[in-house]
Amino acid sequence: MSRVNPVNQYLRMDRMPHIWCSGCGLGTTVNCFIRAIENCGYPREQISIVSGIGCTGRVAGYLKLDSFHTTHGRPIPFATGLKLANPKLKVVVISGDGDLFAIGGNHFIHAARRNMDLTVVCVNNFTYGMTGGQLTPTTPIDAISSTSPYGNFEEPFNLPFLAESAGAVYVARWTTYHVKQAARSIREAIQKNGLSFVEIISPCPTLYGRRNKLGDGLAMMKAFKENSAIVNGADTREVGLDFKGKIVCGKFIDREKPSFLDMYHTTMAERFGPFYEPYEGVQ
Amino acid sequence: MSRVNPVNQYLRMDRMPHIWCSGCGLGTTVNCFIRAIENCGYPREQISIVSGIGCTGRVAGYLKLDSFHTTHGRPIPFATGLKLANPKLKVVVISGDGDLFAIGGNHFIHAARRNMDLTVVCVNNFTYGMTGGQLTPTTPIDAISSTSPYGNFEEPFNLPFLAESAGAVYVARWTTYHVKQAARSIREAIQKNGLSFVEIISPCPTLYGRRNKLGDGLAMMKAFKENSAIVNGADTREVGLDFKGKIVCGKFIDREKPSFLDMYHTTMAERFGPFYEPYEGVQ
Amino acid sequence: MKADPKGVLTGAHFLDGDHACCEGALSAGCRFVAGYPITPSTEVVERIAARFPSVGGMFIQMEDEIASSIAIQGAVWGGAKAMTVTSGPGLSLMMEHVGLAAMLETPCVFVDVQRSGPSTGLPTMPAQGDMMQARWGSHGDYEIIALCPNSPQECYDLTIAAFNLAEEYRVPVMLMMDECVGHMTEKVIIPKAEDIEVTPRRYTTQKPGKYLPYQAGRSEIPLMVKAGDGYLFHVTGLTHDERGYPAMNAEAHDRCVRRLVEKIRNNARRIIRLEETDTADAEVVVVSYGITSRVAGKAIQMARADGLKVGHLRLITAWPFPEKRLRTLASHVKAFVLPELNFGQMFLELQRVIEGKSSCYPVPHAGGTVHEPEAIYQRILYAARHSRLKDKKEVAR
Amino acid sequence: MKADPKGVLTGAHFLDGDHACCEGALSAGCRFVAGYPITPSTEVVERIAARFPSVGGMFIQMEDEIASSIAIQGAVWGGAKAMTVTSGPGLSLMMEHVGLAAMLETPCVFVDVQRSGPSTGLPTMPAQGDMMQARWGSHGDYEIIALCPNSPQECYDLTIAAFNLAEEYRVPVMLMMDECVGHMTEKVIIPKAEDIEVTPRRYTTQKPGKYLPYQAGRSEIPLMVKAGDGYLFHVTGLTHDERGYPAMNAEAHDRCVRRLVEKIRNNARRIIRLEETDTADAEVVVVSYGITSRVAGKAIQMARADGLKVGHLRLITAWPFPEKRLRTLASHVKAFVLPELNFGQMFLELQRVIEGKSSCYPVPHAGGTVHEPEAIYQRILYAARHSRLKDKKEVAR
Amino acid sequence: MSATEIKFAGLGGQGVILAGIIIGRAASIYENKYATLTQSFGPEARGSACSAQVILSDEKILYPYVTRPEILMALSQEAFNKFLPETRDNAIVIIEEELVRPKGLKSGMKVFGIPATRLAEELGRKMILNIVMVGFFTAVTRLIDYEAVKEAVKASVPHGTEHMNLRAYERGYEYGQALL
Amino acid sequence: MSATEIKFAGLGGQGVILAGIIIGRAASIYENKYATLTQSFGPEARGSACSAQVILSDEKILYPYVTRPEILMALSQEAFNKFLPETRDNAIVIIEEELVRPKGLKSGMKVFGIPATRLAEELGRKMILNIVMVGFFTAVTRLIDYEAVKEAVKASVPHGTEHMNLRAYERGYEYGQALL
Amino acid sequence: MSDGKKSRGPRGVVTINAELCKGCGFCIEFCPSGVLAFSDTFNDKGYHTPQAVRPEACTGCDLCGAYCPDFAIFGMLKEKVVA
Amino acid sequence: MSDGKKSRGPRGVVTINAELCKGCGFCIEFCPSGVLAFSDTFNDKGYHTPQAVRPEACTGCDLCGAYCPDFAIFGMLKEKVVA
Ligand SMILES: Cc1ncc(C[n+]2csc(CCOP(=O)(O)OP(=O)(O)O)c2C)c(N)n1
Ligand SMILES: Cc1ncc(C[n+]2csc(CCOP(=O)(O)OP(=O)(O)O)c2C)c(N)n1
Ligand code: SF4
Ligand code: SF4
Ligand code: SF4
Ligand code: SF4
Ligand code: SF4
Ligand code: SF4
Ligand SMILES: [Mg+2]
Ligand SMILES: [Mg+2]
Repeated sequence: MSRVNPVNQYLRMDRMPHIWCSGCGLGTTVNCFIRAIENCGYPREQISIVSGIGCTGRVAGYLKLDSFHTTHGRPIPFATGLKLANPKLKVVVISGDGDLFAIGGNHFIHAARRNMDLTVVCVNNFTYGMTGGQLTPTTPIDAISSTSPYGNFEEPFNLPFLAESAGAVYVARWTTYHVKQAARSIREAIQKNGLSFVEIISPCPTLYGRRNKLGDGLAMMKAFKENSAIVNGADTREVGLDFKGKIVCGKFIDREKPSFLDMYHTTMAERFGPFYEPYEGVQ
Repeated sequence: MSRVNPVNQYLRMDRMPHIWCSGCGLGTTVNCFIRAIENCGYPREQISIVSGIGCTGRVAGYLKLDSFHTTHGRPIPFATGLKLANPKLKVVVISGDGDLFAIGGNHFIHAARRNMDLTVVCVNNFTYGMTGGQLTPTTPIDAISSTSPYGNFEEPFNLPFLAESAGAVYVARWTTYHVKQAARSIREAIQKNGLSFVEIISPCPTLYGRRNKLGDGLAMMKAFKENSAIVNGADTREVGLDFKGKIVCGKFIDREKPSFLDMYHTTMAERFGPFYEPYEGVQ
Repeated sequence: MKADPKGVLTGAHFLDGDHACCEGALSAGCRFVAGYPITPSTEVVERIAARFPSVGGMFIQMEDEIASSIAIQGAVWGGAKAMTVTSGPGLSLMMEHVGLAAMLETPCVFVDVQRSGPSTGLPTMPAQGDMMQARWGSHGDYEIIALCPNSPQECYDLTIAAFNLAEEYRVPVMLMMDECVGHMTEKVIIPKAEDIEVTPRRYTTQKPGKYLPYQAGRSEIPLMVKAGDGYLFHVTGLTHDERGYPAMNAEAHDRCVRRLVEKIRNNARRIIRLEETDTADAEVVVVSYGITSRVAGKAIQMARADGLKVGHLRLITAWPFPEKRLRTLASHVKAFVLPELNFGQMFLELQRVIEGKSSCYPVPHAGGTVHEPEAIYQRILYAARHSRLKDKKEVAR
Repeated sequence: MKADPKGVLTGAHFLDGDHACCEGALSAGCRFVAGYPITPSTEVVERIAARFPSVGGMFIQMEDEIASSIAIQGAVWGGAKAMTVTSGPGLSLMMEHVGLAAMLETPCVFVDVQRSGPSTGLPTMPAQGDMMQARWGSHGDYEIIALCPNSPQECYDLTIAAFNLAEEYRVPVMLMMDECVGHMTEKVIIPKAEDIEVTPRRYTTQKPGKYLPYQAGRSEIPLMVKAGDGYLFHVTGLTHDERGYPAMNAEAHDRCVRRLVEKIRNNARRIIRLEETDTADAEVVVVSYGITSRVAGKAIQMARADGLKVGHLRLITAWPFPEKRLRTLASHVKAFVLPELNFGQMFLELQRVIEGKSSCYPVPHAGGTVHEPEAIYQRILYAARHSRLKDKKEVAR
Repeated sequence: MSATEIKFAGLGGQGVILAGIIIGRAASIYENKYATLTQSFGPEARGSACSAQVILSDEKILYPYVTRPEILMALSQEAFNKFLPETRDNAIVIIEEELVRPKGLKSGMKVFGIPATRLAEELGRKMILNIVMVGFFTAVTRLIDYEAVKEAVKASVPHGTEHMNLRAYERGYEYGQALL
Repeated sequence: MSATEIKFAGLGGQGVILAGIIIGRAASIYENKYATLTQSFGPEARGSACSAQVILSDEKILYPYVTRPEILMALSQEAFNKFLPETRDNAIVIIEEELVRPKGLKSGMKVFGIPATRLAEELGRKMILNIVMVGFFTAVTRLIDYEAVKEAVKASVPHGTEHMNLRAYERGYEYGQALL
Repeated sequence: MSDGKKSRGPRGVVTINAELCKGCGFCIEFCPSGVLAFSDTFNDKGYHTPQAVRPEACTGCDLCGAYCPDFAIFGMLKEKVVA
Repeated sequence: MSDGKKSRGPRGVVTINAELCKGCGFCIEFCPSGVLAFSDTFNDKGYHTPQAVRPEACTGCDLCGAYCPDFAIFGMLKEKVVA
């Protein structure tokens, strides 16, 4: 096989095959991400990727970029430090629903509040894949998980609504079925100033699909296709997810607000006047 | 002085005088709380109070109820365990803006998501009082604090909006000027099933007021009176706070959703049928 | 008190250590568990999630380990016996609340199914690298109790013991499992409920108004109350006096913290459990704990086959450390060998307490798997050959 | 390398320890601080918040200590020298990320201004209760370096030293201040920038493609790169190989973790700083650190006035512990006395390393204030009277 | 025999761990033996190779891991290839004969093959191939009593599926008996 | 004198800590003395009693706390009442004479009073009463050189307020001189 | 503190515990009936405390009590006081 | 993998790396031109892998590549392949 898949140059091929299961949507998400950065206008040397722990957390380890596999729930504050030390970087956090919204929820809402200059991609597979399929804050009501064996009875987060209320300037949701739209959204998110958020609904056939009789990865992808509706600009209040219900996709929020660094510059320039050297990172 | 203040019976008078500064709104908030529980329909033995760390955190120590002064940011999960172990209790969390929304933000949004049967009262004085007046996630833009000496440049949370998006069933905001309304709201919140949230805007003259040239406690109270507008049912999106701007008060959200325990009962009763003894706590 | 039959799965089972721990909790009367999934401890809470609803227990998966480690304390003050379950990274996050439990004297159990660290390390592989953390991981001075099971049966038994000790001393008890015992399946015998001894919570009999939450009396352990019973009591993580009120001065601090420390140190003899074999006339004593004690057992068999006089002292309680017993042994043993799945943790304690009276040799191991028995055997051999009986009488051969 | 004059406030100042620590960080080239307020460390970040913007530094108050302790690591991998500042309860929350820093070999500084614990304890009062936590608070095996200043001047000096050691060994360095030194104001002399030695980050000179993030070579310390320079490198808190890739087996784990431990243990001699006075012919040596060393100093003056031969060994570096030196001293000293503001932490290390060759006496103290010099003096007296020179030559009198 | 080391290996989803558990349970609960089962876990999510190791012994088992199995049961080629090298020279090797081609056997090894998948399918559920293998194992190794394993099968499978699983067990057992 | 222990006490907001800092700074930066200042902090928020303790010495200072002050400066009655008992029998006691009534003095004590608030108000800002006290302290204790303290005042007050503060310093100093 | 003198008398009574008072002035400002004003004297803590300058106007509404952060003042209906 | 045979030939070429494939079927399902189908053979990992059954229909749209979670397949415009 002499022809080489163009995505390979963005992958650490010396680590293939990856650990993800057959039919897992994570590889598809990685494809979307690679397509997003290919023509986002930033050279790859300038793009850093930060993940937490989980199946999704492994994304950082497969992408051939400066990439950081941190601790469970903490990729956003790591990314915050990275970005602030070197504002020239485009820092993208890719992590799982559990990582970003269970243990890591506080960091997300604070980064959104501050409008920190980061892109956060949450791969929402409705479960903790890596640890064996437990309940997450996105598991729909009634879904079975290894820690909700009688069906989940905790209301899940509506992530886009939460993201908006916390302050994100760009909020979109797609499924792994929507490869083109997802790639475009991630690109737009990266180009955005401030905190941008993209939720990618993704199949975890092994631990979520099988247990909930949703079939294999392909069956789940087909369900995404059939059950999704694209409503750009939808009110985020209305886009909560049910078990097997409609998945509203689209770009929900795209607004302009000065980012953390913008605000920092304005404040300090005003205060120090000519004595303020615009902060351009620590070097 | 033989006539005794009726609130005294709810206070640990052996600890008076309290540590709060002259003109601090915390004592006023305690008054509102006492008036709220006086006729809420629950005997005081059944009401537990949980605080985190901060000037507000000291509330638990002055109230003569079963009262818990926990760790910084963690009163909500403590209260969760307490409530679940003994669902007959009415558990009220009273803590500060920093405690509940800086370090403790994640616990709040998760308790709201689960619709945990708790009342959360946040005394928002726009600063960390106890540690000397630092920036909090509610400090308005441009306000000075000891860690934002050049004026705050981080967007603060809009707490009612955040509470709604996370799932709270009751959301209200008052200032310490609104003693009657605040007392009524806290009472309603306690009577509510699920997670109820009341934000009380309160003066910290010593560390917030003085630094920001807002005068003493009385001046701040007068400003609350003049700058506030009561808009019951206001869209929470619209109630964010600016430095010296309008303070929209009122009851914003009052909706019905099964609480965590309701959902638990329904799920288990369905699953175990007659074998399920309704969970009534551990005793 | 005898165990509540509801929840006691009497019989012989083929269970892994994680599941056995769940059953131990049920037998001990635990009815509240808050946890957050983490390999290799997840199976404990998974079984609990399935088992609790039908026996009147409550399991909640919290948003993180911090929340879990304080939710259990809320539950305890609400009247429950409660535990949380985690592994190293989670335990690191719980450290503030281990300190809180020590300070509030909240009886509760922390289960740590150890995996290889530091940091994320090897999540699915065994280690014993959290032993010092269990003792010292929170800030300030305090004491805890830590137990080390070496089989699924002991995961069951020591979970009960952990709850009992927690109640007896009002202290957080750490059950230091490891990936190997957690994921190993063996026969576990669960006795009849009436054969299981369970320590009940010690509640005050005093009336509200009289009762002082931290009045300890001679036993050093104050009696408890729970929320809702009309005591209108207060507790705080601040330094406090007997009323439970903050007391902000050095004298109060001394009184408050000294008792926290001494109630364990002074009762060490009653708390400590050891398993000793052939130590009486041993030249070399192997000190071990947890899964490593079994590997060491094999190495000792090998060494004895060579005719060496090797004793075995197994720490069932790692903390408090059996200082006295080891010092006594040191007076007639040539050498100690201490294998563990870390680069030397309990070994430091051993070295400290024997005060140079015997030689002592660590057998460190990074973890990721257990020792080769051969490695421990070689160390025993070395110890036997190179150590001399110092200024003590030669033991009879 | 010499310090960057920008940020060096050359001159004599009357500063408290917290503020001096801020100036030390500036002198050391620290340009990124993430923190969360906590008494008694808050003044450090308050000064930083005021000072950083005008010298090209970035301060961010994070949502909690967990975020702070990893934000600094992101900043380091972005090229900054970075630190975070906290006190006990915050340090407990940072423990997972102390382990991460150890595992990623992120050079960074954790400042702990100790207050009295456990739990919330006495927030505004001094203690030295986090010494063992600093060493052992995270899960798994790792090593750190810990320094103990005893004056505002040393808060300045040792902050620089902390950054330098962090860079040299790629290890988290803990600056163990306490409320007393933090809030005490004294003269602090800040040298000229050209007189301040600063260890620069050691970056690779290899080309992208060739460079392996965890290839250590003989020095045991791998060279770094930073994000944005085209290396397209990967780092992970999982056990990893030289490429920085996860390597999930026991052999890789041994290689990975052994080096983390050995790079400190093997270099202990170069890392350790002590201050010794009159130990050569001492009968009793007082071992102390931090604020207690000054109180001990006064007690020693009292004892010497009585004609006793008392030496003083002050630990400037608490971790790694000066094992060798103390063992040597033990061979001719009758007794050691170790006062500290806790119920015995570094004392355990002392007891361990001297292996019974001398007597040793703790002078424990709950904290909340410092010792009465009298208490230490009495202990010295007791030690001098009750200890015998064991099987060692009497030192010349 | 005082201790026997056994490896059960295959793909995730084939039920090899359960096979090991049944054998362990049979020995330790329904016979008077000691049994220790360990698994190797990896971060690699399910779907790839997985294995259980069982030690059976008349004495208390100390060291819990299997290092040199005397019996290897392999349900996939990958598993067979991976574990054959560490298997003892005189081992018993039990394979699903349509999934595994036994190449590279050492001379002293005894191989027993069974088309367990097909047999399971004949019984109505491909999923129970592991129980067929358990029956086969019981027959060809003669390590544990037929009845003990039967009890263990009953105790180990989901409620309501006992009947089908026992048929699978018997089918495998018969197939094994016939080979001997 | 080799070491002098001094206590500065009053209410939060009166600037007693700054007074202590100025004296400490004067001694350690502008003279060749050693000075150590400590404060007692409490959870009690500002507005209540606060104090600074300063030790001045010709030698390095080891033990940093003041146990038995030889000089007490008290700006509030509460502070005076609280700290008088621990003050040495032969101490110098310096008070704001309109805020403090010096009851319960021990016989050997020397008391110096100044209406610092009024003097400060006369100078235009009540807030600078602490600097008036510093001047007074300098005059009556003669511990530190006039110029050294003056430099320390300059270095310790906010930019732009030096002039006013120096006037306050001088006013206090003169008042003290006049008393001697 | 003072009770009214008029024959119908005031409907309410206000009670002040000067020792607890920190002089914030809330009660004075927010008393709807203008009953209160600062007194000239200081309490032990050094705060000016309120006094009832128009006791006869007191309605016993207890707004002063609701506002007082130091639990140092409260109003009551006169009938209750007597009862 | 196969190139077209017809004179105008296909616009695109699809390339399959069977060793990486985990047989999820995404590519087959979502190829808009119906180019792909499962082959009968297993790869080493035991998965059925796709093959181009209608290579001439391939447009080189690379949707297969975008969907493939295992980076095992991709499509390209023929001109690019040649170039
Ligand atoms: C502090 C800590 N707690 C728990 C874990 C265990 N853990 C690892 S991954 C994970 C969940 C991951 O879920 P998610 O983020 O949804 O990722 P997925 O695997 O589903 O892609 C958990 C709980 C951990 N590594 N560290
Ligand atoms: C883990 C931890 N971090 C930090 C602190 C220090 N701390 C105590 S109170 C407080 C802030 C309190 O602010 P807020 O909740 O707004 O209460 P307020 O004092 O303003 O009423 C902080 C940061 C602590 N006690 N514990
Ligand atoms: S467990 Fe789920 S999320 Fe993880 S790799 Fe497998 S399918 Fe993907
Ligand atoms: S510091 Fe602020 S919040 Fe705290 S008691 Fe004083 S006024 Fe109230
Ligand atoms: S409201 Fe209370 S504290 Fe304030 S002035 Fe009135 S009585 Fe005093
Ligand atoms: S009770 Fe009402 S009317 Fe009377 S003093 Fe108080 S606020 Fe005024
Ligand atoms: S999408 Fe990829 S992994 Fe799935 S069948 Fe096609 S080539 Fe194979
Ligand atoms: S490139 Fe397009 S048309 Fe060709 S096989 Fe792939 S998906 Fe089908
Ligand atoms: Mg997930
Ligand atoms: Mg606040």
